[in-house]
Amino acid sequence: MATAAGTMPAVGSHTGLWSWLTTVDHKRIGTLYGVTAVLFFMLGGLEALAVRTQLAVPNATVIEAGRFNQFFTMHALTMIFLAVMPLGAAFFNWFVPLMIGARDVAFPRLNALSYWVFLGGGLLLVSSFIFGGAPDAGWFAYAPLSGKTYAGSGMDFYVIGLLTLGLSSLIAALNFAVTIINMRAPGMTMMRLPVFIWMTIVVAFLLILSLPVLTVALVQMLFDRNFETNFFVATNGGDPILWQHLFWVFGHPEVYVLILPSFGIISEVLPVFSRKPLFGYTAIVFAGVSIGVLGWAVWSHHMFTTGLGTVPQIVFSASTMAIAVPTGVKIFNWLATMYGGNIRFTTAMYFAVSVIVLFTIGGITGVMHAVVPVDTQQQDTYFIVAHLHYVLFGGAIMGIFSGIYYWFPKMTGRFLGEGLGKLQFWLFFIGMNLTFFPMHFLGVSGMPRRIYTYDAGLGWEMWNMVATIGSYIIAVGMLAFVWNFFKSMRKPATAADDAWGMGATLEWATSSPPPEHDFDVIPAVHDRDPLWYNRDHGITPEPAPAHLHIHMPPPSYYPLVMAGGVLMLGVGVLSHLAVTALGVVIILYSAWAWILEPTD
Amino acid sequence: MAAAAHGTVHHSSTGIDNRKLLMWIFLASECLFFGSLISAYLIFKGASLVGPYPEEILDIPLTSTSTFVLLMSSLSMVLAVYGAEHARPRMMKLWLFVTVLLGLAFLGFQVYEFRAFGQEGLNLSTNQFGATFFVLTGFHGTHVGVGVVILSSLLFGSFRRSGLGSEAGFHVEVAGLYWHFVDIVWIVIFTLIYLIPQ
Amino acid sequence: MTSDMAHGEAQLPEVEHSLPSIGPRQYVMIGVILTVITAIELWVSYSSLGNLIIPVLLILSAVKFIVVVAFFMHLRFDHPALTRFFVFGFVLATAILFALISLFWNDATIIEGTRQETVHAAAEGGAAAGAKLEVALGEFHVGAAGEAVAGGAEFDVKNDGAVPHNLRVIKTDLAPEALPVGGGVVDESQVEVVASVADLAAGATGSATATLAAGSYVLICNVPGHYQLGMYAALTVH
Amino acid sequence: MRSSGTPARRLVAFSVLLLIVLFAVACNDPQSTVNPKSDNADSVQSLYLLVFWLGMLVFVGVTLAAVVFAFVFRERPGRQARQIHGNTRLEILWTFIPVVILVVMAVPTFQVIIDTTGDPPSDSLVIVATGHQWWFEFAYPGQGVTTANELHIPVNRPVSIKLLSDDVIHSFWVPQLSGKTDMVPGHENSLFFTPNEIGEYRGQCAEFCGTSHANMRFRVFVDSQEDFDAWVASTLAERIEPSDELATAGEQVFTTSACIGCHTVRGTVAAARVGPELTHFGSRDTVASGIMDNTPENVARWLRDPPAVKPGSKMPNLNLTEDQIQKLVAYLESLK
Repeated sequence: MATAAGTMPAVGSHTGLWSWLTTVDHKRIGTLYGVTAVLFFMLGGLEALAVRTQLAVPNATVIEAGRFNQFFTMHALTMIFLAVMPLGAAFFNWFVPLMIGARDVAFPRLNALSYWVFLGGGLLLVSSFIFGGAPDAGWFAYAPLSGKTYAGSGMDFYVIGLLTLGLSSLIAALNFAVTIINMRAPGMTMMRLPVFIWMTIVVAFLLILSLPVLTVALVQMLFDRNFETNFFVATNGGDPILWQHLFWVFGHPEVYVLILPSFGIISEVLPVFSRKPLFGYTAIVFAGVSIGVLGWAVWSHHMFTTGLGTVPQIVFSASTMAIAVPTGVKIFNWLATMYGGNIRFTTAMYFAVSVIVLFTIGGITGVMHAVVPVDTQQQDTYFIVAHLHYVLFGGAIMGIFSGIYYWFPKMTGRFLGEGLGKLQFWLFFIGMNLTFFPMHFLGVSGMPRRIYTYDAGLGWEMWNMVATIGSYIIAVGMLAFVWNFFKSMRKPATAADDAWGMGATLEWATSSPPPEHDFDVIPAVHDRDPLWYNRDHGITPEPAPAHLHIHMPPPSYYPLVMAGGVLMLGVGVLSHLAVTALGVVIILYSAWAWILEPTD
Repeated sequence: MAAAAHGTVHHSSTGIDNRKLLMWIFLASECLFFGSLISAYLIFKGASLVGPYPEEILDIPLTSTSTFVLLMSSLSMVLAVYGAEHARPRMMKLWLFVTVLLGLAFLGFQVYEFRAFGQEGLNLSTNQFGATFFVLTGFHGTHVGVGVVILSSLLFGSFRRSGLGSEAGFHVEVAGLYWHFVDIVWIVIFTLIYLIPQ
Repeated sequence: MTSDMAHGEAQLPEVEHSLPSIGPRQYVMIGVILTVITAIELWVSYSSLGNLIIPVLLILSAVKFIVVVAFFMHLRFDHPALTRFFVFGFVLATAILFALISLFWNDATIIEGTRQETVHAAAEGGAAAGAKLEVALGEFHVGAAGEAVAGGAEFDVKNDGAVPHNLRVIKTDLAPEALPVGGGVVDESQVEVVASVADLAAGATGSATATLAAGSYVLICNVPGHYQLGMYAALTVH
Repeated sequence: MRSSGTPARRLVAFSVLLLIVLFAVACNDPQSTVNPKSDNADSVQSLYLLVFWLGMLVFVGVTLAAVVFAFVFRERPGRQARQIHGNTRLEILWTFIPVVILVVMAVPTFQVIIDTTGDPPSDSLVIVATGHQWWFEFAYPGQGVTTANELHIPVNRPVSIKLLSDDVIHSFWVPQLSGKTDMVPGHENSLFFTPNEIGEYRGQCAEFCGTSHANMRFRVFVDSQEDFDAWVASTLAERIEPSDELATAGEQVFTTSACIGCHTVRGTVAAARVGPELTHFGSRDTVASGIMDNTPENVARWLRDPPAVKPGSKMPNLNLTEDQIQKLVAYLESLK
């Protein structure tokens, strides 16, 4: 429909490396996030394969103990901070402005900055493999094992890497919060926001309010490791439990940061392919918000075995159980959305329906862990590993792939192949169940997590072998996706504006892929499902005026420069003070230039 | 400083300027940051195994003076904002200048205090009081330092030919929000660390 | 944000920038009030209000906090959404702070000595500063001089061992190895404990003061089982 | 429509059945969490069964609904989707039902929490367990006994275990006797239970504690009171003086080498407490914190290069000659 003709004065080129390095376009930044995150996802997958290969048979000697510890630590860090979170960010970047009817995010250059800082932090974290070994104290890095007495330089990379990634997430979250609150199209009231946008704003606030707590914990660890403080050193008056509390005050909201984008995605996919409105919109929104609020009151359920005492155990047990109520509401409403529909089973829908079932399994085992005495048997066993993967793979990753298949035509103008897509779905679905379901049995049979070896004769052999086979099936599924991606990208862009022919939300009102300014005319919103309302009320979109005079922010390389400065700041802490000083100078210079740079 | 977005800067769904909204949400985030640092201080209160202990070393009259200085800088800041918003650039410049001076004076007090504590044998690694105190007040001091840099930039910028441009009011107001926040954090720190008896 | 904006290039409402209705005079007045409150706080902290000091100080600083936020930061005159965001962050931070403090302050598992409040307090409150008696605790023995003179005494205790130990100074005529035992520990209700130091972690130090009368004393560690393993020493006071 | 629903239901029924069978199989494994042998583990087990069945109910319901809806409401030519936005009564109902389920779970949960935390029974046998990288030390203050990696307790008497750590966080876990509790530096946690069946139980450290976390295992022997008393008596005794020539030579090697820097053998000069006490090493069933049986071959393998057996081991490779190793093995195995 719309072309960008007459829109843009020739400000630099629109192709080539330089255009990507200096872009402030939310869609391009979303693409950068997405591609980077998928690459990190595959790296994290390789780490997982290494771990699973070692555990396939008892007393295996594929990788040695120290390496194994680095692999499972980095697997978690990579998947959480470098894959699932940025995949969420990729969708936020692409679809927040499109779904609320805006031309860009509130702060386009900050948006670019958050990506470049993320990339720097991610590379820094991964580079630890080359410089003296990766972090090896587990992703929650319990003191004192993560302290200078017991852990090598990998943990310094952990601290600096997470601080850098936290900065990136904070900037992005602030940006999205302001964008959603302030940049909505006329008529787009808060209670008309798509559920995906509601989940985005909940995630944004969770990050905004939880990251500072992690920052404080990381700073304390940094000081303990490098400046001889004793925050977590018991013999000198400190307390290792403080780290656990601060970490999980961040860590539990973080779990919702990982899962809520996926909830948002399937809340878009299910109604569209069922061809009926989301059942109980208000309930789903309030359930999401109350999960976000209650999420602050449950962190100690990660610490039931640390000797909390009777009263805290009861309090945190009760609050954790309470969270099951809004979660249940969501699941039942999704099911009710399918009920009475005319469901078209595209690959996106396959993934979305599987999320309902798989997340339910993860949710039920989650409630089991709220039952403290049961948790003391399951904590730190493979039962927990099964639980968290049903939530993060069955919930988050399957939901994200649902979103990829659903929005791919909008992002690229091309459909991903449905045949290969369904192949990937079944490989993922079967593979993940083969991998993670037996882990319940392993946990019940008493297999602790994070062990690099085990003896024969404990009843763990068969299920470990099954889990390892399953993990390779997932890997094959991922190859199917990569193949599908490249195959589709070689085809011409033919997708219509409303690629599936039944889109409800504003992103389907513009071309596929959208022009740089998103909408020729900002659409007006009259209802929760604006396009269905327009269809039913015979409202046709406003024709594009003959002469568009839309100023989009010009490209800028200062975000890249400033991110370089931030990276040097971090590298300096790991190496030499002079590098830090140079980083500060670069940040100050780029900040000054940033402010003076014309934006019109 | 916040980046200015494209042409729709002056339009918003709520009627709030994007930058101001950003700053307020950021300040909510900062509440959690300082809340965690203060929690660590209170958790380890009385947990020091060796001296110097806080009651032996805290100089309340001195810190009261520096607290007063920071409080007055909030007053001068709000006057600078008034000047900026009422198109009185001279008033704005004067009070920005005063605010920067008061901010620097506060930092001077803090440097003096840190050095004095160092001479009495208290540093980061001495005991839990040292670790929590220096990290908490050190991060607060860093915030003051960043504030001084921001306000100085505004002051320098206001001497350019175009001044701070047509949006001077917003720029100074948003910077002021940050500055006042740093002040209210100190109100809490001063009460909890210095005034409440050990 | 009405729905009749469907036609033409849709416009979002203008950013309102209504200025607060107070001026420099009021700001200065507020500054004076803040200064006065600070002065009152200072006076309170030196006063003898006893238990009231902490609540009074907290209320006064809360007043200052609110005044700065409401007037200097214009929150009173600004969009209510801003208040909501900030208050949510502030309340959440406060709630977490209280939760963490109550979790740690009520944690019965913390081994005293690694987190010594009592040691510090005892050293402060030691009125009868007299002779210093050094006591070294180890597995499983109590090392101390066997004699002392009557009067005020301060026991400086160091745990040289690898596991936690404590110290009880017991005035008794029983033989050091013949104290009444029950449940793995010396039954402290059946003997006269004149001074004690709570559990000390490995390497930690502590102290306690007592006024010693002439007679026989026994120094023991009363961590379960340690007494039976030989952690006792006789002390004769002349 | 009806015909497409039935296979789905059958599929779900089959998978549920399979699931239950598989869980049942897990019961007989040596380190099983669902084969309780103490009062504490019993009460956990009853709770577990409750939440398992409640969870199964929800799982079956949701899965059945998802699969059935997926078959029944799939795209058909001419079908119109029903345009419903919600149903308040239904939504209140399915908010309320989970609340009821959770209350049913919460009440016994809180009761068991109260029962299994707090103060142990006053007649408990007190044991101080200390976690080290990567082995467990067990001290019986009332008996004056210290041992490593093999815990002996009498049947049908409450045991109260104080949990300490010497370095990093470990976790004390014997699945058949009790849920785990962490050993945290600077904290004294505790755990109590009454074993109700004589037998040998497996335990393992359950909190990641560094390189050889996987190799930090231990055994618990629940003995009859007589056997326990006999064990205490024999363990209290000083070491048995080596009788044969090889063992005597072994003691010579032991007391003149680096061994005494870390270990204790009562009755000799060796009195250090860095590593496990070895006074009655020969009477233990396992070596190297429960990772291998106590056989002369395994002990020799251990002495040849400890870090090769247990990566990261604090006991270094002492570069002993084969001759020294043979003597030490003979000596250590004689320490019954």
